Amino acid sequence: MFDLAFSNLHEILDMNGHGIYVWSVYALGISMIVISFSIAKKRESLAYKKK
Amino acid sequence: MVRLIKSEIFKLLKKLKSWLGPLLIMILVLIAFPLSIDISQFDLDKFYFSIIVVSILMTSFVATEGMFEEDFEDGSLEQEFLLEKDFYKLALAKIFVFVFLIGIPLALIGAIFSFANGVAFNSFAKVFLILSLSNLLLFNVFAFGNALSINKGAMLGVLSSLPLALPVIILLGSSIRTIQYGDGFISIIALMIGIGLLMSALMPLIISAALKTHID
Amino acid sequence: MKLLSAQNITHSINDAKLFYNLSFDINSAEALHIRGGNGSGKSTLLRIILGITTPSKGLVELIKPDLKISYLGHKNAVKSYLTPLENLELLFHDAELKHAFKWLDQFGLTNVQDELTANLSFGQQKKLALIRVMAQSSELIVLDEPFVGLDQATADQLKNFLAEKLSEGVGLILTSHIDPMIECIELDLGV
Amino acid sequence: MISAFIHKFSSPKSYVRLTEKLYPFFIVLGVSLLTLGWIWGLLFAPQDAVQGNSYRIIFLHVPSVIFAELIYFFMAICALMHLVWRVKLAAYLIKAAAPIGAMITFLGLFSGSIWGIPTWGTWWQWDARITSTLILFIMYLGVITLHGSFSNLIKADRLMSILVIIGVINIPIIKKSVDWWSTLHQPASISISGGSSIDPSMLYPLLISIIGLGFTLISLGILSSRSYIFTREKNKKWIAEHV
Repeated sequence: MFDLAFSNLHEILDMNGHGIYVWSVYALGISMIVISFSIAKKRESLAYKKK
Repeated sequence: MVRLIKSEIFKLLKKLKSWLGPLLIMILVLIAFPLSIDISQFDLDKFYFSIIVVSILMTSFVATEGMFEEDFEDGSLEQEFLLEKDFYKLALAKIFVFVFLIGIPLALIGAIFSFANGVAFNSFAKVFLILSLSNLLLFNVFAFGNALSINKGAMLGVLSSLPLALPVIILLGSSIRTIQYGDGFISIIALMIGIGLLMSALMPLIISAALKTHID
Repeated sequence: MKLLSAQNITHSINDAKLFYNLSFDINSAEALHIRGGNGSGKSTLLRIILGITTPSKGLVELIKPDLKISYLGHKNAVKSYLTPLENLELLFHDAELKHAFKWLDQFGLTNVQDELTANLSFGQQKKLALIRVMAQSSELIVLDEPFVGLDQATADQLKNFLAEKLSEGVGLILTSHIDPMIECIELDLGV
Repeated sequence: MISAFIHKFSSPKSYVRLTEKLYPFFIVLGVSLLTLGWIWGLLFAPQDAVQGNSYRIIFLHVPSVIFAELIYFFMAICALMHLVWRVKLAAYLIKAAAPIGAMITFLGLFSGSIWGIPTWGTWWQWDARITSTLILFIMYLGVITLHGSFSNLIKADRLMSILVIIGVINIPIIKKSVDWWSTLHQPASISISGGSSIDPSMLYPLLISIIGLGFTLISLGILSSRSYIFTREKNKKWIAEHV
């Protein structure tokens, strides 16, 4: 259950040819979450500044 | 109520653009479609219905655009509010008149065109009935969208009422299949009448709340 | 006789506070003149009195719940694609309609009664809109800047009409930056 | 009675005070659980027998789709509170939640359609679940556009609440009708091999990802609702004291 499913980095990235799909989805997901956090942070500091 | 219905009929008939416009668009689309494809390659009667369904969706949206906008812009809504204290009756009357004067003629046009494109003559009445009922549903839905967006343009109207219109379209599509394959017609008509009555009773309540918020 | 009373009305739109803690009563046969600069919230106050706008705080209490109010605001509530005659027929019936026709005549609109309202001048449209108030029998008349766009003769007619209604016991609320020349209670909203 | 109770616990002031305390815990919990779930799912969970490695998208897709709906239900509860008890905070929360909901719904759609490429050989399938998620996305856009269209914010709040309530009534109708429509001419949608009896080695990371994404989104919601509250209530006394 806790064994790595892949034996090397290349396999991790490639995932038997499915890597492009899997990694692009996660890349978009992570970046969307990060971007929305940074927008929210920016908005908050703006709101404080307006005071 | 009679007063409202009478005045809505009078006003709509005076506005030829709002009244005849949707009917003409419907005719135009239904004529344009066969001309835009290679008829020899397609079995037109198989999917001509779906063009009718989509045109019904579009024209009923066009027809209800500005349903409440005019009354909002010229101050009639406020006067109506002073008389009735809410807009339930106004919304009910407007939807009724629009369905009667635009929705049912649209359904008639749709039925005539479907008949002209290879649908058996004896299902003419069925098609007409189904299209009329679905127009009742669609006009309720788009009246709601229009009451929400009033003078804020079609984009907001589409975004707010399209999710409500899609189930109606699905219902319309499957009821048309029951005509084509010949079973379950009565039950689907009963379903549509039930939803239609429920919607006609409840939608004006919601529209009234939205309009009240607008003039606030 | 008291028609309605406003208690501690406070209203603000978004962040702009329009007025704070206004209280007043309106009695029959009494005129209330609401004054104030542009943007002081005169029209909004009228709409609060009418129950169209809900105030942020406070209460407008109608003594008689089914009080008959006639109102003319900034918007004329006439249909531009109908003729004046059709507009009136849409609004009134029987005795009231006769009354409305009488006013159409007095305002000198009979010669344009079959033209489209959209083609009428601003003043003519305003007159047409005023007929709504004049032909209705009501217990309270609410007018928002009724004299704007009216010529002297029509303004006088309106003043006479209002004075007559007041003597009949109708209540009146109006906003106007022109002196209405009627005996009024003043309510000043400031700038 | 009820109204007094609700108002006491739903003043923007006490909300800001409370969330300020909770926020650090939530964000740490959310990010670490999400990282754990995703690393576990991406690197340690075994390959799916049928779909191979492409199934690993599930650890992002399923949590997204779950929260796409949950956020809308949350908005609907807020809308009800706003319309019935005039709770201002509820409207602020809807306004803050709608873009987050739209984002996560988009993510759900995007991951689903990418997943479709190796699985179905096409990125878009008119499948019941995808179609209703697409409609949900349109509904989020509608809510956002509606609020943005009105300059009087009190009006915007109320109209938005009306739309959200109608929308939440519409969700089961959409699901039902889309299901009905798709069973007429579509095969069933994808499922993990074994269906509901998913192997623990895949289930645990999935559950952890769901909880992790939940806390992450709650923290995001807290952050953006707080700045929105500040802009809306900037003239109130308590804000001045707070800053």
